[in-house]
Amino acid sequence: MLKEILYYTWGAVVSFVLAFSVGITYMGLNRKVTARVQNRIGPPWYQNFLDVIKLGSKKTAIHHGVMHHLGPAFLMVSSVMSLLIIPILNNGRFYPNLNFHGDLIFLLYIMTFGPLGMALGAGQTGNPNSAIGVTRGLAQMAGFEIPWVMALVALMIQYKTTSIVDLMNIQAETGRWLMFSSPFAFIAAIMAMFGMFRYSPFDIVGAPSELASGPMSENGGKYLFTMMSSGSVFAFAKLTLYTDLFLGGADNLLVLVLKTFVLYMIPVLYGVVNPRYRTEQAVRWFWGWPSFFGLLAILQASFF
Amino acid sequence: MREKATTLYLGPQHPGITGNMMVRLKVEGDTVVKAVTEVGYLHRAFEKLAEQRNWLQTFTLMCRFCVPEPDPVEESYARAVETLEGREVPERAKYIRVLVLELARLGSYMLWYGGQAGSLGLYTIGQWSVGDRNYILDLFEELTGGRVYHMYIWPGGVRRDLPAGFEEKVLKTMDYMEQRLKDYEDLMFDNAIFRKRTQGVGIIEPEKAIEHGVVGPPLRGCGIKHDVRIDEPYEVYDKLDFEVPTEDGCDIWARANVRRREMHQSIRIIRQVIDQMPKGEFYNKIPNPQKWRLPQGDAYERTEAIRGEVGMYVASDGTEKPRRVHFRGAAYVHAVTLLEHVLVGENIADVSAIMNSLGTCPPEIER
Amino acid sequence: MINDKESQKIVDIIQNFARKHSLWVLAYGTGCGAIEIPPTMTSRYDAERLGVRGAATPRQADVLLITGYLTTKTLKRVIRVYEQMQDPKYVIGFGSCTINGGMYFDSYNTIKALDRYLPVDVYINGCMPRPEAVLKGFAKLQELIQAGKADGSKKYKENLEWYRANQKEVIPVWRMPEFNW
Amino acid sequence: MEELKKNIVNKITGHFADAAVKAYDGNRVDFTVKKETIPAILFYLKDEMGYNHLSHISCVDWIEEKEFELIFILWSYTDHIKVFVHTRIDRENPVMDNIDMIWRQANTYEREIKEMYGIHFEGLEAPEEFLLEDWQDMPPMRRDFDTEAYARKTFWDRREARADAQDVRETITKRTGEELPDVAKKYTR
Repeated sequence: MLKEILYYTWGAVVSFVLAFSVGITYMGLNRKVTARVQNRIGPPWYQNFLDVIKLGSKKTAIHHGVMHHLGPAFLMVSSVMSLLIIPILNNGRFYPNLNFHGDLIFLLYIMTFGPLGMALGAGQTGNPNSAIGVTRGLAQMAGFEIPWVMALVALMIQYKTTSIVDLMNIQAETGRWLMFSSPFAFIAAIMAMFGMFRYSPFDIVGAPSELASGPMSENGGKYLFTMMSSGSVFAFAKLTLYTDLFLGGADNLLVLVLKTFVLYMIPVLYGVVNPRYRTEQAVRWFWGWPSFFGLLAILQASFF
Repeated sequence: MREKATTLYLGPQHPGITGNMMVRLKVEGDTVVKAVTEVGYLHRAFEKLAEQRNWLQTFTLMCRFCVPEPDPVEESYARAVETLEGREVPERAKYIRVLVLELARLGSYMLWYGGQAGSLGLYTIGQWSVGDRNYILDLFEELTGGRVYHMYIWPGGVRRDLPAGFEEKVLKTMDYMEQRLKDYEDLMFDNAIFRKRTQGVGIIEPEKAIEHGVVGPPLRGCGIKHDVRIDEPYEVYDKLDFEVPTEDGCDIWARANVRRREMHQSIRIIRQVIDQMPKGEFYNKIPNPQKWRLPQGDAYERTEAIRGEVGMYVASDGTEKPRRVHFRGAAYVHAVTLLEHVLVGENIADVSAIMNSLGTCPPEIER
Repeated sequence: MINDKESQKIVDIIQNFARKHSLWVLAYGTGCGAIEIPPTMTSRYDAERLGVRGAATPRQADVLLITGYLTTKTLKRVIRVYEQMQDPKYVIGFGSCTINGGMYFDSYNTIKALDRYLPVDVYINGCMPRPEAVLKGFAKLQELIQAGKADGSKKYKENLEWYRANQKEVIPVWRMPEFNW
Repeated sequence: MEELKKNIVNKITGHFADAAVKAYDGNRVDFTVKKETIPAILFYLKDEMGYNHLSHISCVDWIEEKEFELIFILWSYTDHIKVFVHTRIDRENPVMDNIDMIWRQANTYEREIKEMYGIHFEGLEAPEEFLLEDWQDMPPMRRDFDTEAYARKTFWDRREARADAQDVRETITKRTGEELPDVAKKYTR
């Protein structure tokens, strides 16, 4: 029993470290790629590691109340929970994660838990930029959650399972990735991903020229450290989830990194050449074509 | 009853503000119901300092009035002093002045590209255009010795003649700029999201524009063709062939298009100036500046900058020092009463973009 | 283990290395020197390759760039902004006018010596300083941080009374909290 | 151009008996009127003559004559003529009519002139402060306000040049190999 607990804990730690380092590297590569598009050399790929260490080593003397302290913690909890549920490699080859039947539904809830906690925390700072940023974030979440849930529901209906591992096994057995066997769900999910990653044109939450940095306005030093690390973990978790669901999972870490990186570059490169939407335009966008594809996916799943 | 409106302070420390100023916004939901501009963060009392200095020393203060585009201010001052004194300017100096003014216009429009696109979240354009602006600043550096503050156009002419081979360099840079402008336009004006964000936003009706004294590209964006360069031609603009573009949209999109087309006209003017550049003197020498007395009287001269007309009112009491030097900035009109009028009813997401499209330049307001 | 001197030294080295290579500059153009910040940040000079990057709010920023003259009205805001920033924080005085008033020596509205009101770590002279000079200033700040000498905020806390007295001398009506951090 | 100028001069002098005309070459016409006439003449110029662009309002302090001079500069988009309207007001009791109902932007100019010269505009609706904050001295743009004395009193004196320079002298001596003068040694660390 004790051995099993230790094994699981160790697995959690290892997957956290992996997710953290890969996520932070991706963010650094994002900056590098953006810089190259913009005719610059750009920072080194490890720049975000330095940023995170620096933020963590800053003295932090901001006090706005208990919820404000807990906001970044909620974010972290949400990211780590989602990471623990999402299987990292096929056939449980990596350290075991806590997957179970119905985890896809649980994931839908836990992924929105963090932003909600953050919203409470940002609300308590009393900074109008934070408050407006939070309302924008929630509005945008209401936008992209619809195609995202539709895509997942379509998968659940089509394969009659609510477990991620089952979906991965189906792909492994048939040898066909779900992105080909249920293409509409894949398109809807990818479009929802633009909103999840909050890169341009959907960076309306922390739009600098409008709201300073939105919900993070009052968070510096260690708060920002927590948020940045949870953001990188969450990014990796989401990318892994997409790989698991649509790209047939990965047999080893190298394949995983490759697949997630390709996925990650989609919103990044789209964002470099686009200005940002207004809030209502963004929501309308998500409720337009992405939701239509989601609907098609559900129809396909129900009738074919 | 509880008040529904929140107060949002846009500035003075805010990434979206166009300099060191503040706009206090009352917002209901996402809509601005009241806007109040607060300025004065950059008040250096130039006009007071000008009264302490002689006519030539005042000239070094002039370029610092508006930081993004200092040359039209120098030009206004130089011309006002020349009008007051009745001093002739050599023909070559006039051409060089036009060359410098148009290069400055091009450079400031590059900066504007960055600001306008950056305010809407398209940072790539800003990185490109502000980077390419350095090529124009290089030309300025060779000509005047300074990147930002040139102190070049002074009463009586210009400070230096063109260096050898300068014309070819300018033409080469213009060829490069023309290529690059095409890239910017492809990325910015062909973008559906940019179009969606700017069309129908920040509307100034033509009647309101006249009433508020709007000048420059915002006025031309309302379909009213007014440009100091054609209405009251100064230097050699009446000998040059160029168009003044107008648009009918009255919104940010229209103003952006006016500016986009004006950049091409600038390049055209620069090519003509280089082509027609006469030989001869470049400076009508002023007497010893310590004893340089201007006749009593006053003068007011205007120049077209990228934000609109800028003017310089100069009054002399017959001594070595000016009695009054008063600068009229385009942003002085745009950023206070007009901005307060335009922002009402707009979305807070668009405030920064509207400010950029009006060309608010705080140092010019506060001086 | 963590509190002994040897391991503290190692931690310091790592911290200083990270701090040195990650300077977030507060996006506050206090004066005309702000015009050379966009060229410094964009493609030709590209300060981001040195880890210099803009930060939107004072809570997230490390470096406060005082870009030129400060009017008394701005000084008030700058003090608040500075005190809202989190330790360790650095101030770079930018342009001649922060050093001795520059060409505004007889202006009634601008302060003359910045270090009387805020602790300055690095001065960059010139009017305007070119982007190369700005980068040199950042390099100098990095040197100071590496050596552990960029202790402006510590100086400010220790000599708070002196700084406060100077600040109140030029700000006639003090409507700010005494401690902002 | 000359005809247009003649036309406006005739019309204005016909309507406003107190308007003194000063002729200039080029596209400039000057009128000097009493301060009571200002709103009327500006209204007339804007509505009847088409001078609908207020380009500038300036103020000059003629302290020797104990008067402020206000200058309104108008521009016509159709005639392309600059019209200057001058008026003089008493320096001891500077009161002026507000004209921001004619042009909205006049509000900004009046706020500044009020703050900088202490001229009271009757009926001006605007916040008290414009450029200055908590200003407690006399309006600073008046001629009798000594800005240098104020700066010396309020702020520190200018430092002596290079007195606090960090290593400038040392660097120079190292480069040139010269000995530091005794005066300078005092200042180098």
